[in-house]
Amino acid sequence: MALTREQMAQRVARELEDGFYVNLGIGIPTLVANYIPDGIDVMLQSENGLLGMGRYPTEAEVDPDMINAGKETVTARPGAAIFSSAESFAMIRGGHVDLTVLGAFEVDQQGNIASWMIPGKLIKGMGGAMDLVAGAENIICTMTHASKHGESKLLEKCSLPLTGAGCINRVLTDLAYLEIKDGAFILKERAPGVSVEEIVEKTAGKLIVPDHVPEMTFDA
Amino acid sequence: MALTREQMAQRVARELEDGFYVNLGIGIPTLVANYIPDGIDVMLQSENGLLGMGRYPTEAEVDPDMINAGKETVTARPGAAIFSSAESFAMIRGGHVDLTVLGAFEVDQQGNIASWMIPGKLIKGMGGAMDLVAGAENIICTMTHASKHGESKLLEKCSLPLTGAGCINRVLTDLAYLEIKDGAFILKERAPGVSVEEIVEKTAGKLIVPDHVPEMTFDA
Amino acid sequence: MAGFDKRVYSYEEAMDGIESGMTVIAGGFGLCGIPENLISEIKRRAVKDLTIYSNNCGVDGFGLGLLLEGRQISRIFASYVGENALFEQQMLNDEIEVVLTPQGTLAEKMRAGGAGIPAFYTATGYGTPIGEGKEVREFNGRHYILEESVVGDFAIVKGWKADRYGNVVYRDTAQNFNPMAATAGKITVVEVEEIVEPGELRPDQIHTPGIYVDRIIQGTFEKRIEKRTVREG
Amino acid sequence: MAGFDKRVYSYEEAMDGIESGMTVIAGGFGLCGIPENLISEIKRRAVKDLTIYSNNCGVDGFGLGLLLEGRQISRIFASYVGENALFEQQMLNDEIEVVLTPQGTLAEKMRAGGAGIPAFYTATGYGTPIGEGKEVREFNGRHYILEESVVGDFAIVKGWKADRYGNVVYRDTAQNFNPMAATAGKITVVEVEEIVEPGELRPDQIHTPGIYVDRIIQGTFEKRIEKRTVREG
Repeated sequence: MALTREQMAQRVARELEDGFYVNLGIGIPTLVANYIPDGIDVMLQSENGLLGMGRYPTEAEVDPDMINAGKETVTARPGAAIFSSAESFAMIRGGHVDLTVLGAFEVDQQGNIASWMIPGKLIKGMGGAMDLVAGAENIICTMTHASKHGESKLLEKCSLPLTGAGCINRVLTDLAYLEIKDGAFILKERAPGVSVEEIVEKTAGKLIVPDHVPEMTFDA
Repeated sequence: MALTREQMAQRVARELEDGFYVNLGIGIPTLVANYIPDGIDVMLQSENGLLGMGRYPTEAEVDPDMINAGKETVTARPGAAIFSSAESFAMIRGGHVDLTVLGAFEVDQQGNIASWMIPGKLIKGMGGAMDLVAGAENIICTMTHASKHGESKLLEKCSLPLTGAGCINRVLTDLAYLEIKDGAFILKERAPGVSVEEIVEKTAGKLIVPDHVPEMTFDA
Repeated sequence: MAGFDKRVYSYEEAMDGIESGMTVIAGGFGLCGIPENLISEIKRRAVKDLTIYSNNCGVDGFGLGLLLEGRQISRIFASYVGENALFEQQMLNDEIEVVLTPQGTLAEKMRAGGAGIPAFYTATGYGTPIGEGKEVREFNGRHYILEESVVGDFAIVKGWKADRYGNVVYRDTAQNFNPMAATAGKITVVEVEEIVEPGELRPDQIHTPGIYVDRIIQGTFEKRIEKRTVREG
Repeated sequence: MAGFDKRVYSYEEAMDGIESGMTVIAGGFGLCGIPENLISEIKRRAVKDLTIYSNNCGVDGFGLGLLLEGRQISRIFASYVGENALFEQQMLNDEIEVVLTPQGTLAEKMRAGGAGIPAFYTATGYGTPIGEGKEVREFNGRHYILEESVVGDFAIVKGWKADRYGNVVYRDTAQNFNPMAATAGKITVVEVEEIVEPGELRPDQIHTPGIYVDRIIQGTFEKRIEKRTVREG
């Protein structure tokens, strides 16, 4: 069975380490915050200028001056820091964020990522995504493995305009967890009940399949 | 009679305008602060990171965390701002300072200035002077017109290593007040009792002498 | 001694001198910390053919969206413009030129403009459409593109508190692009919620030193919320 | 959950990992806001062949002057080094290489290094010995030179207050080069006068967000004054 959005978030959360500064993109990446393992503390960076993002506010706490990069009202945890967007992207561009999680339309075996623009469709803009992928050394892409029509999104070469070149090293899809290295995807784990064959079939880029590909496990 | 240091500071102070942000270099420029005309308020910028420098502290006010660019203990006036040296030079380099007054070894008719280095002598460093002359549109150089040996310091071309190229437009010496324009010094005022002939004689660079060169006046 | 008293008392005075064809740099992120009354005054004046630098372009009927209604913007540098139906329409009709600019690059272009740095290298956008036509250079084995900075005819800024000298502090995430915008205007106008006496703001806690600021006005603000997300109390 | 507790309790621990041949970026201006105890610890460790980025080099017997005594510095990037007889002697003997760097350029090199900007253009130094051998480029009819940024193996910083997450505030003009230095170390060590609880510092008033900081130590400081100038009380 393909992973649910929640399971994808859960699986990504296992990559968190105690003391990580993490930037979570919109969508599934945002859900990761709900699955931070016990005993691990991470500090969430929001690129508008907030380090130490807290929970959503209660109705009484709502403050128009306190939003996150998704423009949602949020709170700051004790010990947070708030700063300008120039400072925020100084820390992003300068490689100070330990882990970035973001969605994508396509990823290829060279670590290229396309996530912001589909020619012919309305272009909304890249926001901070290009800075994030250029600045982070440690990025996890979350995406479905293939489109609704069964077309692979893990490609030999991205077909859409890039967000960043050669910057992605880990991908979590609804079917598998993969690493990208030396021009190939390496299959590290598969979703429960998903066969290696299905993953091979739905991966258009070069895929290296080790002898043993463990199945992910999730608490019931 | 050549101007005293105090008279030079007094004369420079007449160039101040109400609402000017001013950076005063070490030496005679520093004295300018003592002669700010009545009815005029200026804000002194100190390049280590202080806008709104106040007077020297009283013995009781001395604070090692409050110094100026000359490393002297100072105070901040009400409404001062204190910031990093990067921010300080952002405002200097970005042309936000209205007037810079600094000393020099030599100035030439192209507006070049040499103020930081005499080859063969110990080099102490340029500090913020190169940023100041590159960033300000409005600079007054204060200097003696000629060396003790009578050698002019207002040259056709600076002989010493430059602090900045083509950036000086006004010079106040102990003998005269001059502007620099289109490759020439223009004699605007002379010190009380100093003849045009003496100034001509002590100016090695191209000098334009108008028909009438008023004498500076000072209160007794 | 009026020299450093930068207060003005009407929005008309605050935006005095703005003309069609000018470049305006605006603070704000989404609808948070936007100079809403200064924008309304630009709308009222009906100046046209503006070039705007702003992370977003407001929403229909609020913020910079107001200037879209008046067809006052001919070009905008922004990182994200997806909140606005009118915008979409003008873009599809080629009534407005959109120069999509990565958020960090946009912030740095303003900061560099104010700081007298005409251009800088960044890895952001290398190998993407954003890097096309821009100089590429390698430093320490990595590729970077050259980005130029910007200075606007006007910068419009929203602060929290200011003194009459123009020293400004911002509140929480309403800071965002405002401090950089404030440095990058030939004329910088800041509207704030409260004007305090000089000396009330701690000098080493000022976000925008007054040297960058030409006019200060105290206003009242709607502070519209774009996405109200709440949890159970 | 020790993840963000960056406190260390000895200066030995604070400077753990520093080795001969490393590059160290130091905050401070003159003797104001210098990380005096971290410098003393480097002296104690007797590591050699250091490259230092610092606006000044202390005075005889205090601040970075201590490292001169130990002949620990082989190269220094500084804007002004004229306060120090030992320095003069080592320079004349070619025991130390001095790369004089304009003060604003030095500050920006650190800031850019921390911000992932490998190089930037500045008018500062164009047409002077500082510009020799550097790329010159014209923007809008003016000449600029290309300056590269710096990242150090260590950054040593003096703050006023910090929380255990490494959020730091600086006091008055002791801020100077410290915030930029803090961003530009692979390992950034901050010594402060007081460590407070997370939440005690107002989030929007923090000068150095904790993400830049690896270690925090509370110390006591001599805070020597270089030029005591006073007026009658």
